[in-house]
This record gives sequence, structure tokens and C-alpha cells, in this order.
Amino acid sequence: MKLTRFIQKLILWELLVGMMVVIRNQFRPKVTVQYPKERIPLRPRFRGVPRLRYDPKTMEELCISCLLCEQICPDDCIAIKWEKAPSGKGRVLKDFIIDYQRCCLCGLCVDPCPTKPLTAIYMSHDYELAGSDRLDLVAGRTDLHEGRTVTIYDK
Amino acid sequence: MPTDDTKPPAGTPPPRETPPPAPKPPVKPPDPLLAVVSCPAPDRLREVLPGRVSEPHFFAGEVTLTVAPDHLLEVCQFLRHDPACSFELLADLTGTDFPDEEKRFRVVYHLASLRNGQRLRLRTQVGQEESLPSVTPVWPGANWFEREAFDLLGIQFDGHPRLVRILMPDDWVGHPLRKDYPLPGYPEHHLRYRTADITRRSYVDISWKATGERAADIVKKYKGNVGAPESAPHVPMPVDDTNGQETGS
Amino acid sequence: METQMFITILISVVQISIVLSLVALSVPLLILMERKVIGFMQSRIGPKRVGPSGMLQTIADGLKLLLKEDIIPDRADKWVFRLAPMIVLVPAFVAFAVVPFSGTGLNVFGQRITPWVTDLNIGILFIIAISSVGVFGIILGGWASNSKYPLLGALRSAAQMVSYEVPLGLALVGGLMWAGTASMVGIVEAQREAHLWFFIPQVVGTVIYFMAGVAETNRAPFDLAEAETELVSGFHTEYSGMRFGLYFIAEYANMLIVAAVATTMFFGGWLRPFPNVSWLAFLDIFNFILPGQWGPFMSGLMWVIIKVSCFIFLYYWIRATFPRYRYDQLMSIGWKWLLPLALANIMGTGALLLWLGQTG
Amino acid sequence: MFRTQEMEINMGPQHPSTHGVLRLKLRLDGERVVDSWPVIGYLHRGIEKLSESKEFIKITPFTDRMDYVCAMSGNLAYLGAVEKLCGIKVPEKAAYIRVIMVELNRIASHLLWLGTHALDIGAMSIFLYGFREREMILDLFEAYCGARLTYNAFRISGVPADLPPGWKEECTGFLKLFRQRHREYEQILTANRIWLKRTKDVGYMDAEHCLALSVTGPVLRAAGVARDLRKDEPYAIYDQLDFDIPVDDGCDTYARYIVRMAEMLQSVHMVEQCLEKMPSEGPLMGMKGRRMKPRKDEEIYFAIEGPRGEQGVYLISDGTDRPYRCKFRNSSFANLQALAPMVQGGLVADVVAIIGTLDIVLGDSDR
Repeated sequence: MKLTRFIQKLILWELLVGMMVVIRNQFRPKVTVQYPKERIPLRPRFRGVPRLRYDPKTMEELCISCLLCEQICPDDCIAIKWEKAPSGKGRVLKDFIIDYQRCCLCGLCVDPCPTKPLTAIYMSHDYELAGSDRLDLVAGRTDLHEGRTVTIYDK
Repeated sequence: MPTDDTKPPAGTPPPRETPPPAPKPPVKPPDPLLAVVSCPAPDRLREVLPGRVSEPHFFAGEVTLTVAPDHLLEVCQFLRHDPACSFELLADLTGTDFPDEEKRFRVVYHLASLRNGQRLRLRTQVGQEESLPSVTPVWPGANWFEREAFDLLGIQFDGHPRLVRILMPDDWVGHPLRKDYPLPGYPEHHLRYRTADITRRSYVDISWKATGERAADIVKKYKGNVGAPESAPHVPMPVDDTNGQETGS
Repeated sequence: METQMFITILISVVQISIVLSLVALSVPLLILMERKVIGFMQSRIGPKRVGPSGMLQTIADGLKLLLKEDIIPDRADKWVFRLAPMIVLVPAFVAFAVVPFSGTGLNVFGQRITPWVTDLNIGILFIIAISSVGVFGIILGGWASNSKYPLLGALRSAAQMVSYEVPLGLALVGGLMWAGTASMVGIVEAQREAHLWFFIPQVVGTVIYFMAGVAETNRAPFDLAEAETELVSGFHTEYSGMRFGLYFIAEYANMLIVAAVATTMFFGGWLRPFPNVSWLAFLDIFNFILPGQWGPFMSGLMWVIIKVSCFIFLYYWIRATFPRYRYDQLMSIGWKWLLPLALANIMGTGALLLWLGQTG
Repeated sequence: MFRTQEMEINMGPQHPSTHGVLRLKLRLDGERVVDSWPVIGYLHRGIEKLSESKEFIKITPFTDRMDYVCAMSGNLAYLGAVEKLCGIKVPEKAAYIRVIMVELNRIASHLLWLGTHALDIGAMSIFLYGFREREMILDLFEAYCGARLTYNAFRISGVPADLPPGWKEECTGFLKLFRQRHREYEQILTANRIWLKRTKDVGYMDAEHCLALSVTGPVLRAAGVARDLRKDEPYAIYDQLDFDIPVDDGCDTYARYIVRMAEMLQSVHMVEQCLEKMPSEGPLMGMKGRRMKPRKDEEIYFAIEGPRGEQGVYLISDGTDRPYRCKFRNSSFANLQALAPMVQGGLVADVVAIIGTLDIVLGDSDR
């Protein structure tokens, strides 16, 4: 036993074992993702920047201007403008602004959203937020519905 | 995502304030949070050092003892070395600012005993002009915690090996965790960085010029607040220029 | 007479330029291969974007280095700072003068062109002597930067090179005793006559030589002089642009030299494995493909390239696997283990040769 | 004739191996460290000040950003403190999910430590192997909560969502793979003579000094003290799990390596148990609504065993739904105090190894 260990030590056995692990990994599949060209498929729950949505059936505004998301936002990045509905009850959404510069993508705004079953505000799968102007990152209502245009580089 | 049953149904106008009704306060008679837990430390202190600490306060299974600054070091020594207490670990040391109280800083020491599996909170009050004895002789690890409390709250600790700022820059003015520290900071100090001192070149202080307007607004805003700039505490700042004569332990 | 002399000079110039360009061209290839090989070992794919599957990446990097601003630190010793990279680079290339790239020469226009620039009878000594000049470039570069991290790197490098020159040289002595000559070509010929790669009787010598060679070229796990996680990048922290590039090229050229010497000394240079076993002759494939003198020439070149590549691959493999030694540990390995082992190896070889001489 | 002089050198804040923005003023005698003075605060963002003006629920995203390597532990420590303050019970299923996430995060954190520590010492490949496996854990987190680094995965009194379909299988597959990969890391490093030389007797600190300097976590356990809050003060459902506390007597960098490597396997074991024992049905949130009413003028301290040691939160309530004071006791801050005594007398190369072995995250220490 002692002799084996001595011989192992002499022929640098443990170094060779380590080198074999490395060479074994040479033949494993590579894990690199060439980002702008290839993208990792996102999981359904992925939290990108928050966006608004219409009711998919009626194409009406889902948001009822209840201001819950504005209240819970830890970064104060949501601002909602609304006015009384002409019929007297309820509110009409005038504008919905999210400052993506401040948004920390925590997803807390989605939790209290009262519209069921689809929440009016949801975490989209957009994550490419670079812009050349700070104002690019302040999204108004139309931006929030249609999403920001993202240049996709394929090479 | 979790559902909330107190939501107004979709379509109906929600009330302007939509707080879900607050949960009923826990059942009055026996509050489980206030249960008394067994801890040998208060009894031992009562036996050996009578009158030094207050009666224990129990909350959520934690024991709090209040001690006067004069007896702090003595009590700490005892708690550290007494075999029945044996609080080897100073888990945390921090302060809180209560500007309305007479002695505005409340400093807490969270002690833990590995041998007995106990925890204890030691609490003391200290005024703005007063100072506390440093507990670094008992727990050397208090060094950085005390530096942090000094940095963020301006609490002085006597006998600390080297009480200099730790988180904020050395030339910072004011102690940010005080309740009267304005959230934007003291504009006359924090908006300019002393580049000229560092590079030894005459520099036009661009940041100050560019934000001059805004700075004025900030001044206007916080001058109305309680305890603002006149009482802006200016503690003479020991600038860290001795280059580590003390090895941090 | 004068024409003959002119032709000789011309041939030499041609040889030198061929060798220089060969080495200079193989450096980008080595860098690319290093990035690719280590990338593959680490489950990555390495450079991919410039040229077909990243083939032109090093060229692009080299161009970038050339076009970069030449920054000399404010308080550096300017002349030494400029000189240092050249002191490193020139010996690295000069040492290739005695490296035989193949066995047989070529007859072009009635002139014999040898596959080595010159065959000094002290070839090995020449290489050792020349390559130890390179250390001055590193020390001077680190010192002239007038900065603290480079200074530490230079000091480490000085100590390291000085202590590893000794086992490096001594490890080769065993081989020299077998060969009976210090000429690089002579050593290979001796291996052909002995029907034996000197690797076999000189296992210990080979291992010591390779370890010392890795240390000598400042490669992992002995890359203390640059040690990017400790000294940022050691002696060339302050270098940028092509001056940094020169250091880089010299490092790889030195690796080639170490590999080439090991090939020649211990692995039979341009000889195929078992050169005396005739049925293995098919391994020299170029003998059958190419006509006349080109066949043996290309076969020899092929074997040299294969053997050198194996060594270079070993370099990469080790770099990908091992942690780095510490400065004092490096010293103690050099002086306490490698040096006594090398001396013992010499003594053992001497005893073996004496015994063989008496019996055979 | 010859004059020797000590050299002062500035390591960091931009140095490849100071793990972020730690700055170390070193005084060197040749390569030997005579003295050192760590400077922190480059990442100070005033999270404690900020927390005083936010409701309890809004503070969770900040805890993600303190120790961004193990944000789940940060979430759990903070939420545990709030729940303790308000006396809220967490449903069993939610507690199981929390423990699964925290333990997976511990593996991820230790993998990052392993990679960067080994890279600092010079072993290159293991860095990328570690990141490769860490990426799989991040995939699991993304599938559960939607984020890969700053999770914000728990809410006060529970978790916001159940495990997605297929998550358990993916997790089990990962754990199985991870056991094999763990063996490979050991093959590369554990017996490697260079690794042994670089880590044995480097950064020696015995139990007494560790405790005196408030050092906790694997560093303390590698000094022979079996201090683990998961056993000593079980929170969540740790009292229902079967696990060991790896302890080593070496007190040096190598012992910490051994302890952390063993901890990864223990975490794998724990996650396997949790997946098995977790009730398939049950509520996820322990309370309705989100307005807190803690008792006035009370204070609590709640600590969990994070990957780097005791991760505590100290809260003072003034009866409103915002904390009057919110102090985070982060292990990196306390552990960093041990740096100066550890590097004293070592070489420059040891400084790098010691920074690695303390496993500091500067966002954690600066807050």
C-alpha cells in the first residue's frame, strides 16, 4: 500500500489523473452560445422588462388604472396617468410609463395586478435594452404594448 | 404568481386607495411572540453583577438586556468569559438613530454562544456628544462593526484601535444613517469631489457648475426639514493616511 | 571563386529568411492553436468569428497590436523600455540557426541546401547560451517600466531563469554523453547509429529538461513572471501595442526552441520511430509520394513538425490543468529536486555507459 | 552599502483577483507581506438607508443585490426576519421550496468560489467547468422564478409560485450529473501536489481567532468548530432533513477547500431529500394581503447559514409597514476582517489564495 502510493507519487500519478479529466472534457459537447447569433431558449417564466397587454379576445385595454403596480414598485419606475371614465364609474388609462433605466426586473408589479386571469402588466421576454439615448429607455403606453424594436444581429 | 382574493373584480372601478384590509392583529391573550424563553445570562448577571443591566425583555424568542454605557465593558467581559454565558461570538454590532430621544443612538450587540447555543442582545443608549467604550478588547471582531457604526451614524467609540471611516469615502461629510441626513445628501459636500486636491492641478469643478441649479433646489428642499443643515454634524475626519500601521485585527 | 562565395552567402541568406519566416509564421498559428485547444479542453470553442472558424483571429489581433497607440509610461526609462522587447525577441529567433528541420538537404541548381542554417559543433551550447540572453530583456523590461508589479515580475523572472538554467543544461548532459557530440545534427545521427531514441535511456533527463524548459519559457505552471492573477501581468504590465506583441512572439518562439531541442536531443529529430526496423519504412509516407530528394526531405520535416507539435500540445495541456507554483516553491523545486536529480542522472548515465563500454 | 526598503503596493480595486472592488494596501518586504490594510466601500449603495423608506415587501429586491452570488439566501434571511417580526407562519410546501432553492444556490455559490479560487491559484479549466455546472443551476432558477441572478424568488409568508412542471425531473437529473462532475473537480485538485503546496498552511487561522474576529461559515468550520445555523438554530424545515456538517481541523486554505467541497455534496443530499419529502399539495402563501402590522418598538435579529457564514438581518419596527431600521449583517463584511491577520507574513501569491479562500463578495460586504 505504501509502496503503491510511493510509486504513484513518483510517476506523478495524481497529475496525470487531472490531465486525463481535462482531456476527457475535450470531447464533451461544447457549451458556448454565440450570443447575437444563437440565443438560449427562454423559460416560460423568464422575467424580462415589464410590458402591458390587451385582452387577447376583445383587444381592449386590460389595465384598469388601479395603481397597485405603481404603489408596489420598489424603484418607483411606473407612472400611470388616468382620468375618470365618461360613464362615471371606473377609470380610463391615459398613459402608462415605465422607466426601464430604473426598473430592476423584480416582478413585484405583476403580483398584485387584479385583472384575471391575464394580468394587464406582465414580465415579457425582452431583455435587450441597450439604447443610444436615455429617453429610449422610457417606455410609454404604445411601447409597452408593442415592445421595443430590437435589432437582431445574426452574424 | 400568488392570487389575492381582496382584489376588486375586473371591470368595476376600484376605490382610489386599494389597501386590502389589514389582517387582524394576532389574538390578544397569549401572544406567542412575547413568550418568555429560558436564558441563563440574565440570572447570572443578576447574581454576579447586580444592578448593571435592566430586566430582560423577551420578544420572538429573543432576549434583550439594556445596559448603561458605563457598565458596558464590564458586562461584556463577564458575558464573554463566564462559563454559563460564554458568548464567544459577537455576531453583530450596530446602532440606530432615534433623533427624538434624549440619547439619540441606540447601539445593540448581538452575542451568540456556540457552547450553550444561546443568543443575547445587549442594548445601550448613547447621546450625540457622548462616546461608548469600544468592545474590541473583548471581541476583536468588533473593530469593523464599530468603524461602520462610526461611519454611518457618527457614534464615537473610546479605545478603538483606529476609528476611521470604512464604507464612505474618507473625505465624506455627515453620517448617512442618521435620520436627519437628507436623502440627496448635503449638496455642498457631496456634489463636488476634490479632484484638485488629488491631482494637484487647478480644476474647474465641472460637476458643481453643471448641477448648480439642482443643488440650489435641493438646499431649498431640505432647509425646511427638521434638524437640517445648521445641525449638520461635522465630525473631524481622521483621513486614512498612515497606510495601515494597524493590521486590522 | 568569388561567384562561389556569393552563391554561398546567397544560400545562407535564403536559408535564414526561410527559417525566420517559418518561425514567425508559426507563432500566430501556435497562438491560435493554444486558444483553440485550451478552449476545447474547457468546453468552449475558442475564437470563431474572424475568418473561417476563427483562423485569422491572431492575424487580426496582431494588426490590432500594430495599430495601437505606443504608450511609454511617463517616468519609464525610455530607451531601456524600448530596447527590452528586442532583447527578448532576437535571441529567441537566433537560436533557430542550429535547429535541424529535416535530415537530408536539397540540391537546387547544383548547390546543396541544408535544412539547417548552420551545423555548429557546439549547437546545444549555442542554444543554451543564446536563450539565456533573453532573460535580460525581461528583467530590463520590468525594471524600465518603473512600476511596482512589473518590478516584482522581473525579479521573479530573474531568480527563476537563473535557477532553471542549471538543471536545464545538466539535463541535456546525459543525452550529450550518449551522443558524444554537441552538434545538433550529430546528436540525431548518433541516435540513428545507436538505433535508439535517447528518450529511452534518458527518461529522467527528458522529464527534468521539459520541466526546466517550461519554467525557462515562463509558461504555466511556472508562469510566475507574468502570473496574471497575482501580478496583473508581471513584467509586461506597462507594455502595450506591438512592444507587448514582441514579448508575446518571443514567448512562443522560445516554446518552439524548447520543443525543438527536446525533439532533437531525446526523440530522434527527423527520424521516424524505430529507424532501424525496415518494415516500418512506410511511416515515411512522403518517400513514396514525392519524387527524388523531396521525399526524404519532406518526411524528415513531417517528423520534426509532429514531434514538436506533441510537445507544444503538452504545453497547452499542462497549462489548462495545473495550478501555479509559488515563488519560493519554484525555487525549492529547482534547487532541491531538479538539480540533484539532474546530477544523479549524469552520474547514472556515466556509470551505465562505462558498463556498456566494458561489456559491449 | 545596500539599502533595503519596504515597498508599498496597491492591490485593487481593479485587480484580476480581488473579486470585485476590494482594495488592499500591502506593504511588502521583497515578496513577503509585512502589513496590509483592506479598504472597502467601493460598492456601498446605501441599501440600509434606502430600506428605511420602503415598505417591507419592497426591500426583497435589494437583498438580491447585496450578495448577488447567493441571492436566494439573502431573500430568505430578510423574509425570515420579517416573518419573525410579524409572527407569520410559512406553509410547509413553501418552506420546502425555499430550502431547495437556497441549497441549490449554495451549490452555485460554492461553484463560483471553486472556480475563482482555483483560477486565482492558476488552475484554469476548473473555472470554466464550475461555471458550466453553475449555469445549469441558473437554468433551474430561471425555470422557477424567471431570473438568473437577482431572483426575488420568495414573498413574505411564502413563495409566489409552485415548481413548474418538469422541474423536479430536471433537478434530479442535474443532481445526478453534479455528483459525477464533483468527482472530476476532486480528481483535478484534491490530490494535486501543486494545489496542496499552494493551499496547505496558507492563511492559517484557528478557531479561537476566527471566533474573536466574528468569522463564521466554512472558514470557522474548517477550524474545527461545527457551527452551522441549520443545525444549531434550525429555521425553515432543516430540522426534518438528514445532513452532516463537514468539519476539518486544518485551519488553512486546504481545509476550507475540503469543507466547501463536502458541503456541496451535503447540499445535493438535502435537495434530494426535499424533492422526495415535499408535499405535492398545499398552500404557498401563509397570509392574505400584503400590509404588515408589526408590533411597535420591537426589534428582532434573524440569521441563517448562508454559503459564506451567518447572514443576519436586524429589524426595528415602529408599528408601520416600513422598518424603522434595517441592518444587514453580512458574512463577507465580518469575514474580511480575517484577511489582514491571515496574509501577514505570507507571500504575494498567498494573498491571492487567501482572498479566494475567504470567498468574499464585495456587494455583500459593502451593501
